Amino acid sequence: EDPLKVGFVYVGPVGDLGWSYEHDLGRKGLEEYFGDKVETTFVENVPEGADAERVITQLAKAGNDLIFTTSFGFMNPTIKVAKRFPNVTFEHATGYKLSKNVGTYVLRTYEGRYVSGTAAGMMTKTDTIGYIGSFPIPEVIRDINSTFMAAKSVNPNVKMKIVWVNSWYDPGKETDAANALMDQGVDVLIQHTDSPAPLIAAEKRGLRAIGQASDMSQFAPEAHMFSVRDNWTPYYINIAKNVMDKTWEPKDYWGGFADEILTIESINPNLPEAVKAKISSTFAAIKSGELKPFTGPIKDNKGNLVVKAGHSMTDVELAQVNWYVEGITDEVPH
Amino acid sequence: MDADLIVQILFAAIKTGTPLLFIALGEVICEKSGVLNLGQEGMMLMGAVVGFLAAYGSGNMGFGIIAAMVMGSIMSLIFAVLVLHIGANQVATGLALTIFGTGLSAFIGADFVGQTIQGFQPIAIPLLSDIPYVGQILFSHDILVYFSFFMTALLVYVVNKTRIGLTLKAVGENPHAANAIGIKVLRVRYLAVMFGGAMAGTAGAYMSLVYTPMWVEGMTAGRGWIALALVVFASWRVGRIMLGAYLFGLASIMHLVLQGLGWSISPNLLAMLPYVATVVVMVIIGADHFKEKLLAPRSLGKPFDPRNMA
Amino acid sequence: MKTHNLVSRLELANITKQYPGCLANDRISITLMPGEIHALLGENGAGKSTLVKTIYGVVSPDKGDIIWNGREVNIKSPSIARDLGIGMVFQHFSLFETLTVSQNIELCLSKSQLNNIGDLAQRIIQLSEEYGLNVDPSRYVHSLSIGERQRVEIMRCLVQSVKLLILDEPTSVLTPQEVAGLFNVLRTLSKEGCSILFISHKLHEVTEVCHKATILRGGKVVDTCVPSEETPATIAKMMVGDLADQDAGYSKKEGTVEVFNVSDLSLPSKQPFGTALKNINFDLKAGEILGIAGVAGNGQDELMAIISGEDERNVKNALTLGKLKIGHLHAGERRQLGMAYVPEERLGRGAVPDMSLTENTLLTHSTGFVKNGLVQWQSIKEYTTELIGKYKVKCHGEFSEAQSLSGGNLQKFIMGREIGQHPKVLICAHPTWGVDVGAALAIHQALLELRDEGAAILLISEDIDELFLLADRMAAVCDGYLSPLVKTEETNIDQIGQWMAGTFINTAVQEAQA
Amino acid sequence: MIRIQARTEPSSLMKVASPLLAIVLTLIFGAILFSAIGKSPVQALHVLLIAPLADSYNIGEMFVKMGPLLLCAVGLSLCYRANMWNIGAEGQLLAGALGGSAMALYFIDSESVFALPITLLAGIISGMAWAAVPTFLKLRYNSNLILTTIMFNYIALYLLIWSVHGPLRDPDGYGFPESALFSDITLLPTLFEGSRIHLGILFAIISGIIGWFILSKTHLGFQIRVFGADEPAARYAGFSSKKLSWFVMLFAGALAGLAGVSETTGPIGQLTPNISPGYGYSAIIVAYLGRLHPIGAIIAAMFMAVLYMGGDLAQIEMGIPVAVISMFQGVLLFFLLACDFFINNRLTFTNQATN
Ligand SMILES: Nc1ncnc2c1ncn2[C@@H]1O[C@H](COP(=O)(O)OP(=O)(O)OP(=O)(O)O)[C@@H](O)[C@H]1O
Ligand SMILES: Nc1ncnc2c1ncn2[C@@H]1O[C@H](COP(=O)(O)OP(=O)(O)OP(=O)(O)O)[C@@H](O)[C@H]1O
Ligand SMILES: [Mg+2]
Ligand SMILES: [Mg+2]
Repeated sequence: EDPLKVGFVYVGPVGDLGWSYEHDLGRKGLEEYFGDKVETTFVENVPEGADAERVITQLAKAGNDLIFTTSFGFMNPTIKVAKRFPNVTFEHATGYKLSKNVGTYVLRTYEGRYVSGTAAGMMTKTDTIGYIGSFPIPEVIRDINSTFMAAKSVNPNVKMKIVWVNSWYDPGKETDAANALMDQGVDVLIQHTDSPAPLIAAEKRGLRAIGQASDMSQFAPEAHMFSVRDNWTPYYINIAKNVMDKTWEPKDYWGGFADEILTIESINPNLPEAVKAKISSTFAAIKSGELKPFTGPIKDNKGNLVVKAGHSMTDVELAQVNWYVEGITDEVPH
Repeated sequence: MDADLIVQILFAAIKTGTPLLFIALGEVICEKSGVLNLGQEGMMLMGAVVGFLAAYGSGNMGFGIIAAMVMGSIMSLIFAVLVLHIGANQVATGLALTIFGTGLSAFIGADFVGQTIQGFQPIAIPLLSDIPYVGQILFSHDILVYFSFFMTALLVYVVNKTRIGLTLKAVGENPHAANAIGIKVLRVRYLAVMFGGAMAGTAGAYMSLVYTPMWVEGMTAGRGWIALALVVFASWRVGRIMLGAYLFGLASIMHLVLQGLGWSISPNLLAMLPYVATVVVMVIIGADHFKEKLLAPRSLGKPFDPRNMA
Repeated sequence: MKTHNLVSRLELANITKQYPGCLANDRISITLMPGEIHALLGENGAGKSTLVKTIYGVVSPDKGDIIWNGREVNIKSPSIARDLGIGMVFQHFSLFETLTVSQNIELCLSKSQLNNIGDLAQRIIQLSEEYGLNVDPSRYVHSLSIGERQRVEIMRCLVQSVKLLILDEPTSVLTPQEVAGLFNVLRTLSKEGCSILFISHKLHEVTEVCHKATILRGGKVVDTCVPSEETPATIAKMMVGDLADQDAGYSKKEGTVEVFNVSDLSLPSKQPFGTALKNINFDLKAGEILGIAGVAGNGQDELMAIISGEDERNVKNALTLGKLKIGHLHAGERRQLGMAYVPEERLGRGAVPDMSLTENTLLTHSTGFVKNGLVQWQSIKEYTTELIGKYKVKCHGEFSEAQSLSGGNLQKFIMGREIGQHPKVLICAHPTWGVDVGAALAIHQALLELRDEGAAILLISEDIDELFLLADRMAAVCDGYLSPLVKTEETNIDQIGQWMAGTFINTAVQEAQA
Repeated sequence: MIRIQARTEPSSLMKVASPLLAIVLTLIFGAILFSAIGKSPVQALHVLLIAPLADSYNIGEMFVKMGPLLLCAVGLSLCYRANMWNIGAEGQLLAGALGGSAMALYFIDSESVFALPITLLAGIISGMAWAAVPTFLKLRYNSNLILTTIMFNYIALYLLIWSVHGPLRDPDGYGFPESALFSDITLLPTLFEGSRIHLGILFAIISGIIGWFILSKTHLGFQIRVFGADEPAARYAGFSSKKLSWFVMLFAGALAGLAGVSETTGPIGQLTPNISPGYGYSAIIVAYLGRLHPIGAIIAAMFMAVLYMGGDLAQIEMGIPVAVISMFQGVLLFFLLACDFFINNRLTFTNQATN
């Protein structure tokens, strides 16, 4: 029997230690699990413009049965190519367009942020935590809200400063942003960007930070509190299985702690016991479904009630968050 | 904004301005000899990656810096041979150097993306760093920042007070006359270009060994171009380059600082700040047409071939 | 002069230098004694500059020996030459305008020389007094006049106590009065035993100061003579062979109606080291040649640029063509109205070096060759061929690149191109500069023909002899001022020389104030 | 012994041969490089240069890739001919994409046949506007064109990102930074069934021909050439440097703008933050490779497009890192500049004995 050919399209270099790196770990996990039964190829650094469609097409033409396109900008090209290759299965990360042979998958990163917010709220001595944002898209805005609500729940005085760097991965800028935040009294950094630069900056100043996307403990032995890691392997294995036994269906998949697609790793032993305990208990509560971060009543920072009391936001609602929760003094930027 | 924050911001401006300072110091010497090297970005990236690999491999930061300097000079040597000996167009060759350096650095650094090393630690200079405010802003940096102070002072002295400076200016103003009185024009230009390369390499090493510290593709993010504008801004005067570098450093962190302070202007619009500032500065400088002509090295960008001396 | 039993200062034996396409020096041998002032003569391109650059180590000869004070030497670079005691003043100065006088001089000295001198500025002032040179060590070169610059060049040689001073066409840029000053310095040096190699095209100067002369043609020594025993005319004959006798003495004409007028033109300089124009007034009549004398760098370039419109500043009321104010028009529009120009620089301004002659015709002559914006290449080609034939331009054909032509032939082509447009006003700068006698004659003829057809010609030249030969009226510029206009018959070289030195300026300024 | 000797006249053979020689040298360099990293050079060069043209889909894609490169390169060729160092094609392309997309979104519910032409026009005008500012600053304030155009590239990029996050964001797009998909009425028609070759490619080829026509047949083109080859001569002849500067810059801006709008209304079909993977910069190399000749640019753009596609294929089929391609471009330009030396010089082989 022929092996299942699986192609991956990455937006960045596999060595970015962030987003593309974790997808590539997922690919390797897939190979490890199936051995000879799969054959994988990847293309890195694929620009999200007109080239994406060609690269995806070339992967399809090269005989891949299953293709993962792992960046939001690949959404429309994926849909277009899928139309021309009805026998190939496509999976697009972070998008929202499904078709007969295209499924999507998203991480519940806000679950990780809730744990981060809780720990940060407890750890901050200046009552100021900092958030390095990439782009003001719903995922990031949602996570900012999640972080802040969590911090507030353990520390009513907490304030949050937000700086946008317009990039997923730019160590220079992330460093500048981290320093700008710490200059202004921030003592715990949370980043929604993929390089370890903010952790390194925090380490230099003896302050705290939380790792993102992959396990970043090695970069800041002292400053690192824990990392919220993307773990794609289980999902990739699952999808490959479905394709192999022809049970695959297009789905809009959201995965989080419960599926172990998102994990908390390398909790720093140097954290106070209370904090460590709180991290574990929050994680467990979210994983079990007992704690749903976006449960009403939630007001936005203009005073409107956006989530009714008792209601937990659905995935469709979560996908469209474009407001800041009460207490964040900034405005959602363009 | 309180005093502490201002001190912190100025401290950061110096840090951010330092790579610009290194490149611009190198480029101003190069331009004073009459050669325009647009390959700064390429040389800097090569310096960054080689410096990183050398320091990573040897565990010795000093070795990393020296390797970066050597790499920068080697890159500039390619440029020098093409424009000085072969008479290739300086603008095109500079661009080629940038493109080449961008590609080559990404290629050799591919396996090391995201690796980090322990960067230089800041060294507070005894006594000086205790001066209130000033000490914190100027004298609690890492060794490369002090090296940039030293290089600036050295170049101010060399350019204005020594025969080397005279020779450099003479070659940049009128290579034909310089050749006629026996100055080895090409030799002077080779050295100036290679000095520029070494400084660009240092700037790259500063990025990958101190600033971040890690290697990432294209991590210089257009600083080479801004440094070129800086040389025009400083009207080819070494002392002013330092001032300009810190001003530009300030401009490039200001949008992040302002966001933290809660300004609700779009970060995308704020991110244009350093580039808009560069344009504005160039307009202001360029508006004084007469002065610029007086200050710019007169043979800048023009090829000189001693074989065609009439 | 010293006696012959002394060792010669310099002996050149069979110096040969080949450039691509031309043998610049062909087995040249010359001997120079201590204290001798030796003239090197020859028409343009004869190889004079090449030879002296060889002595100074700028050019390395293909063959031949140089013997210095009886010893064979290999002068690989100017610094070696300077160490031997050879100094040189270049035809095109080698000064740096952004540096001061003493910095300029310092650059030519070795470390040990500098140490010997001690305080350089002091030494300059001292030598300045000794030789009557009047050089201020602290001034920037860009603030110096041409004459002053040349004194700096000479000072450069004096501070290192030269035993051989080479001067390449030192007088072409000086006023007659400055020339006299220079000759005094040369005579003093000669008395002190310094040998001098002197290149000039001005034969009366040679007969005045030189002890011996060597004449080159086509890179070869064709003759030697003792100038004091010759006249300029006999030397000229040696230089150009039988072609001489050019001094035809053309008839003078009086212009008819005024076609072009410059009034109250004052303009600051655009370039950092340029000359400002100060209250310039003159008129130009149809059918005359108005000559403007002056040492280079006194505002000629600026005047030409503002008249042609290359200097784009608006001087609306200052320039009148016929009855039309043209000071606000673009250069192209002025051309359309019947103005034409022959610039001083041929290659790089009057013609594009790497374009063919056909394309160079189109450069300024587009009327009739451009229809609806499209170029009629075929007809330009035919016209260019015609032009080449008519003006006897030596070249491979209308497709030759401008840079492949010799200077004189290119100048003939440019003259022909401009004259071929039948301009109402022709502004012509240094038309025969660097052109040999035959070509000069052809160019003079063409200018006179154009004048006789009724065109108004403004002739700017540094060559006073040429101006006296061609101009119907004359004036001189100095430091941006224009002297009064006089009929050529009613003036003489002395007066024009004085005007070139600026003697009229005080009265001009007073008049302007009154 | 080998000696370098200046030619008395530039060699017209070398003018044509120099780019070819440069390509050959680059390929040799590549072969050595691939061996060094343990890949078969023959296979690598096959994948890089032949495979991209292996079937009709790939050939079509080659044209798709070539379109924006060519449009930008033709404009740049004219600029560089006139010594206007416009490094801003990238920004002008992005501005064109932005302006054109704004118009396309305005027409999103329209049925008008004029929607597409107006959209394209908006792109062209935006590109021109983006070129106009640095031109104005240069002419009025004497600011350095190289640097201002580069700065304008960055500014255009941030403006584009800002608009897709703000005013032009798809209201139904879950807040993601992309515009809505354009309506079919504002999409460039494709020329062949089953390929992405669209009308924009035709524009690109026509622009090459127009560029050639301007340069070699019109008086304006002649003036541009003189202006670039010898500015003093152009001033002497009375050509208006302002007019010529404006013309080449606006022409380049228009073409780059057209390239931008053709990308968004062509293969992409919407405005996204990633319209161009650096077409404006690569076009500089294309312009040089084409000898600053618009027809040459057509061939050079094809070559460059093949090289890009080969880069992707080399990744897919051989795992060769994509950075190699940009290194290739730099090396190619180096060799090109070096080979040009032999237009004015030649090597002579002299016999040692003669000395
Ligand atoms: N670098 C060079 N390359 C090629 N040919 C040259 C070079 N320099 C001079 N020549 C040629 O050598 C010949 C001699 O030139 P040279 O400058 O010595 O003449 P000259 O006698 O000084 O003339 P002039 O009176 O015009 O100064 C000329 O034909 C000139 O064109
Ligand atoms: N720098 C140079 N490089 C190459 N060839 C040159 C150079 N200068 C002059 N030549 C060539 O040398 C030849 C003589 O040129 P040059 O201008 O010296 O002539 P010339 O003897 O001064 O004649 P004319 O009196 O017409 O000016 C020409 O064919 C010219 O192409
Ligand atoms: Mg000469
Ligand atoms: Mg000549």
